[in-house]
Amino acid sequence: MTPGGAPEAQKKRSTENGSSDAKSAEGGPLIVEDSVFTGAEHDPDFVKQIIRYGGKDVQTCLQCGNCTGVCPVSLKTPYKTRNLIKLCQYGYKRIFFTIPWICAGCHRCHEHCPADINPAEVFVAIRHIEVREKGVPRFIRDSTALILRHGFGAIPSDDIKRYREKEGMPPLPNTLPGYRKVLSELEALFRKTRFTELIGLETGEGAAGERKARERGGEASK
Amino acid sequence: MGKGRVGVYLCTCRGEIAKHIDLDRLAAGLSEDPAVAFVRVDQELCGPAGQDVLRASHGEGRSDRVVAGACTPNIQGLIMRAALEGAGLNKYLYEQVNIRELCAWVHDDREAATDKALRLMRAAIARALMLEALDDIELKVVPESLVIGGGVAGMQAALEIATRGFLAHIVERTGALGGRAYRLSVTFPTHNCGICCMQYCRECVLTPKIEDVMQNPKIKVHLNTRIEKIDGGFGDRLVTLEGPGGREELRVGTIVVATGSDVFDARRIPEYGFGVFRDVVTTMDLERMLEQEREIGGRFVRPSDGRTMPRTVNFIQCVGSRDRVKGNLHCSLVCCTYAIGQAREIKKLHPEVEVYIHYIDLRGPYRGFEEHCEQAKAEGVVFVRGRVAEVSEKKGRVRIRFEDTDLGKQIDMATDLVVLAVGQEPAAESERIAKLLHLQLDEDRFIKDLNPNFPSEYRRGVFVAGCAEGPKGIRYSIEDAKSAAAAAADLMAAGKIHKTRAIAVVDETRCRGCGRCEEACEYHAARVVEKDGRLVSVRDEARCEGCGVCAAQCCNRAITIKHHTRPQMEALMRRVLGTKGRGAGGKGQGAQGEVG
Amino acid sequence: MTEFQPKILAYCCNWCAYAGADLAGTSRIQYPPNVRIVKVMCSGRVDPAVVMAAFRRGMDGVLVAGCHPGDCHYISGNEQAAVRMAFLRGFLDEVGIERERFRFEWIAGSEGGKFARVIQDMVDNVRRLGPFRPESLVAAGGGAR
Amino acid sequence: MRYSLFVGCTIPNRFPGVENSTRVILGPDHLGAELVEINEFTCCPALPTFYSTDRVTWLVTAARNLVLVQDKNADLVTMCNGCFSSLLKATEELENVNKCNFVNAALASVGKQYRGRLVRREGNRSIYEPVRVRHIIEALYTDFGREGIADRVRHPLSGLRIAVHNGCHFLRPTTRTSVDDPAKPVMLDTMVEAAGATSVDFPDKQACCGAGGGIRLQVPKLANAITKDKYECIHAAGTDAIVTGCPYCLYQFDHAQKDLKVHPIPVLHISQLLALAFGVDAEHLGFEWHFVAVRPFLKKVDAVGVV
Repeated sequence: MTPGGAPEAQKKRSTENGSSDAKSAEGGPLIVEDSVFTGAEHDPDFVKQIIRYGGKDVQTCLQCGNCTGVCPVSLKTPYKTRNLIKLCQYGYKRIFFTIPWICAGCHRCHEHCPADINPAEVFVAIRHIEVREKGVPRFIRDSTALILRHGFGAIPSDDIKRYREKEGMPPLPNTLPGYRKVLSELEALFRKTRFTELIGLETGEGAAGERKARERGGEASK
Repeated sequence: MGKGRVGVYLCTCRGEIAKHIDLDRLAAGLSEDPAVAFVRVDQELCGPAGQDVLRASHGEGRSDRVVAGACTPNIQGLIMRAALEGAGLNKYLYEQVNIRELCAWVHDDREAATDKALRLMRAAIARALMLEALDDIELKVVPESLVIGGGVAGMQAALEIATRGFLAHIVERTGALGGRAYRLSVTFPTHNCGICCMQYCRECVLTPKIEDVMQNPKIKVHLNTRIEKIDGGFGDRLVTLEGPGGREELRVGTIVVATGSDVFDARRIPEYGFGVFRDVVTTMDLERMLEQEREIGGRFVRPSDGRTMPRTVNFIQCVGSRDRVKGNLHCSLVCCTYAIGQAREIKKLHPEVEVYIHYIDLRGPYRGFEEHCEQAKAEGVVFVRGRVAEVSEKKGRVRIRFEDTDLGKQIDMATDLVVLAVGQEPAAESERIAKLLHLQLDEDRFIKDLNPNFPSEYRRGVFVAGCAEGPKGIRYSIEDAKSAAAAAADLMAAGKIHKTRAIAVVDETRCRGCGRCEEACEYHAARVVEKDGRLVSVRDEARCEGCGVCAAQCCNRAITIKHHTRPQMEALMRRVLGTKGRGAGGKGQGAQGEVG
Repeated sequence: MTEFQPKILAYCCNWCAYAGADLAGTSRIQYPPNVRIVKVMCSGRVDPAVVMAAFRRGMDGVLVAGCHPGDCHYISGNEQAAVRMAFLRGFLDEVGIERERFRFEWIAGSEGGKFARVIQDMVDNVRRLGPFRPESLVAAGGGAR
Repeated sequence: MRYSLFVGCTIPNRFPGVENSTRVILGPDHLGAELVEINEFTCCPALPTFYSTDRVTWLVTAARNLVLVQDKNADLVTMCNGCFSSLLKATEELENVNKCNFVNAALASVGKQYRGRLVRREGNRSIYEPVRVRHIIEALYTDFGREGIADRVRHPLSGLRIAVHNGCHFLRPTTRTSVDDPAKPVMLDTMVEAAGATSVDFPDKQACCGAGGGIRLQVPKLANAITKDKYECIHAAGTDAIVTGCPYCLYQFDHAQKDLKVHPIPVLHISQLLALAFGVDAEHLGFEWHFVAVRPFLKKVDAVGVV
């Protein structure tokens, strides 16, 4: 399951109260797949990696469940923050790579964590690891292409442009002729930090990437 | 060199040292030194036979000082030194080199280890030649004791001291003895009252009686009194009190600090709504509610309406404990025990009330805790693993939201009473007293627990008991008080103590009275005074601990630490560095022999 | 072939660092024999002059080790030492003694492993730098006394 | 007051009325703040995209935006919780000398240098100079206050019941900073009350809208499921409108109601609400881009020129 493919997976797995009852919406399977961890999933360096990418030491987690208690996503999906932190402690990295990117980043978990762990930042660190080891979700590539092309994550419609004129609002920066320089700066910076390389977006391919992005962006901005 | 005659003893440590160090070569090398009178190798210098060897050999009078190559001077070294003292050696003329832990056990290379041992031994011999015989300082111990705090630990300590025949002064900040324990309706896991009324109760046997304290002629109780100042040193301290009768001074030989702990203020965890929702109370509030019900026939009711009895009660554990963000990192140790006790008490009075205990881990460092816990389960108390995330209020009822971590399920339930099991934290007063007495605080801001293996002299006549030293239950506070009181009484019974002479002395001709040492000294042992029209620094022998911080501070090299003098250090360094041969065209620079 | 064997002097406080070295011994943790420990009662006793004396006598590296902050047997001697050693470091820079040659560490009595690690580390670092030449001190005017 | 408005991506592309109403209420006819136009801003950049993938790129891009205001003697004000959090986080990260040096090395290639530094702490918040990142709610609350806003109200929204939604990134913008009390925020409520309306209390008032972290983008169903809970609380409390300070929360509440097919509650940005209270004609406020019709609300407000 790729993060991009999350919606489908989500549809199947999430139930009203986030419980994974034997009976699913489709009257689904009573018998689940063999779910014994064999240890092959274990990666002893996972915790260190998390710290390297800006997460906190998850080993000090008390497993008190405060994070799950306040997590909006845990409430609606089978993914419980506390369990995910436990998986980190065990070093089950590969299991993480099958979990969609659905942390809302609301940081309520951190507000309530007695061990000062900040699960939201831990998940950010895990995303860093995943991007580097497994690949980048499509929406990242698409929105980056958009930003490289327009400086912002979406393009205003003609209606909006007309409204701005009518209201006498200043023109949007990226509609001004001088904005080309800004885009070239942005591209230079992305190249400097090797971001385009990281997410597999060759700047030379900007045009192609942009076409793809436009298709999605058009849908998103609607 | 040449004045002293050094007796050298080498220990094989039953082969432990001999295995890794060529003791024959070591002995041969050391014998070459003209200052060495003899070298003797023994199997086990710290054993009874070895001690006999030391005594007999030293008794022969061929040496006037001793260097031993053996294990660590801080443990077995003390035994060997004592044996030699028995044979007439001044203990300040003894030097021990740790060729076991610092050479034999850490270097596989036998040659290198032997070389290093040889060099360290030579350096020690050089230092030994510079050592001078000293006597210990004798200090009188005033036979009165100050007990700071009139809680369970303080009262117990005072009773113990009084029993041993010494006068004890209890100084209590508030207007009553008994401390926090006095406010407890019941103590657990034995289910009895906090302060003594039922003679048959086990806890009461342990719990000191306020009346006993008040009636004891050997105990003076100072209520509503604050300690303003503590002056003087080991064995003789001048304590200034500020009480209702005005200022008062005490001279005491020993001090027991029993200042206790504070209860965590639940307002600091805003998500639990303490102080906002009236049906959220702390365990201390619940104590009062239960007490009223049991003793004056009040009813167990919801604080919000004062009428209806709660149908469900939820205890939240670890409020302020194990919370490095809003509370304290430490575990308060007693909360699991007392919360379960209160839960059982509620069940006992009103079996129909549903009681839940929300915990992260159940921790009960008590004998009988597990049985207590099992009993609670059998009585219908429900244990829920998982910390409550937040408390809210909906339609006049408080609600709690949490993850039951066993089920992995979020639960949002309405309840009638939320009880916060608040933990203990360091009392502000403890910190103040610690400062007055130069006691260290630990990272958790409780007074630091000294290694119990240290001789009681290291405590300088100050003993800490009870919760001032960390969260404790009543029973352990009492045990603590007993041992502190015993140690204090022992000191007073001896009437005097011997303190090492290895302390700072000031060369008044070099001292310019700049006061840097006074600033640096934590013990206020250094003081600049005017003498013959000029400023000089003087030392209070009773207070100086011999750390040497003042000597390092002194720009004029006016301060010497006895037994660690500069010439002694330099002699040691010269040899240990092997300056000889250095610079001679670099020959041997880096060669094994040079460095080893 | 003889590898350069640096000489390291370690001033260890009696209560923590020396106990740590003892523990390294009882735990049989191996470390290079290049170190000589000089026991002091408190790291606070170590003044810059004592460190400089070691360099002047031809030590290749000096370690000062005391209790962790808040752990000092003498309340704050270690922290006073830290202040002094920070000052000394600046002085060492000035007279041209490489930073790796001098180290100030907190080592608890329970940290035998840390003691061994610090020594190993120092030996490695100083070995890379080569022997220290006290003559260079005089040239720089730093070791005049 | 000199502000430089940072409009970000969502506002100009989905809710141009939010930008316009902010400009109008801050403008010379009303609060009289001076607005400094900066035409070189880019995406803040968005946290789910950049911060999750490569913190370095995120920081460099954010720093580039920050550099643009540092010589303007104006506070950078966002109308979006996401931009607020991203840029504020960046100013805090750049406090670290090593990170700042690294970022400046990268910025040097485009001829820029970041000079922000910490000057003091105010409560839970660090104050940096010369770059100060602020949220419109906090700027209105601190710089004008309840009185300052109430003074400008010509069309009090009395009798209206408003559900306030602060949004997570406003309450908890960074791990160490909070501008309002995350457990008991007051700023947005005060602004609503200053406009003459009543801020209604309801359970789970501080809960997430559901859209955060790219959930809306990736798993709209999940986002809507989260919104549903909050919507139900708001609906049960009997409110005339939801008011937020974040266009993304606005978007989520707006569109989730469409997807969930529930009884519609109009959703407004605080700037739009204040503009109405200041007597600005609703025609100018861009309500045509809101999915849930704002008209019923405007009728209650009795705003002139209802679209």
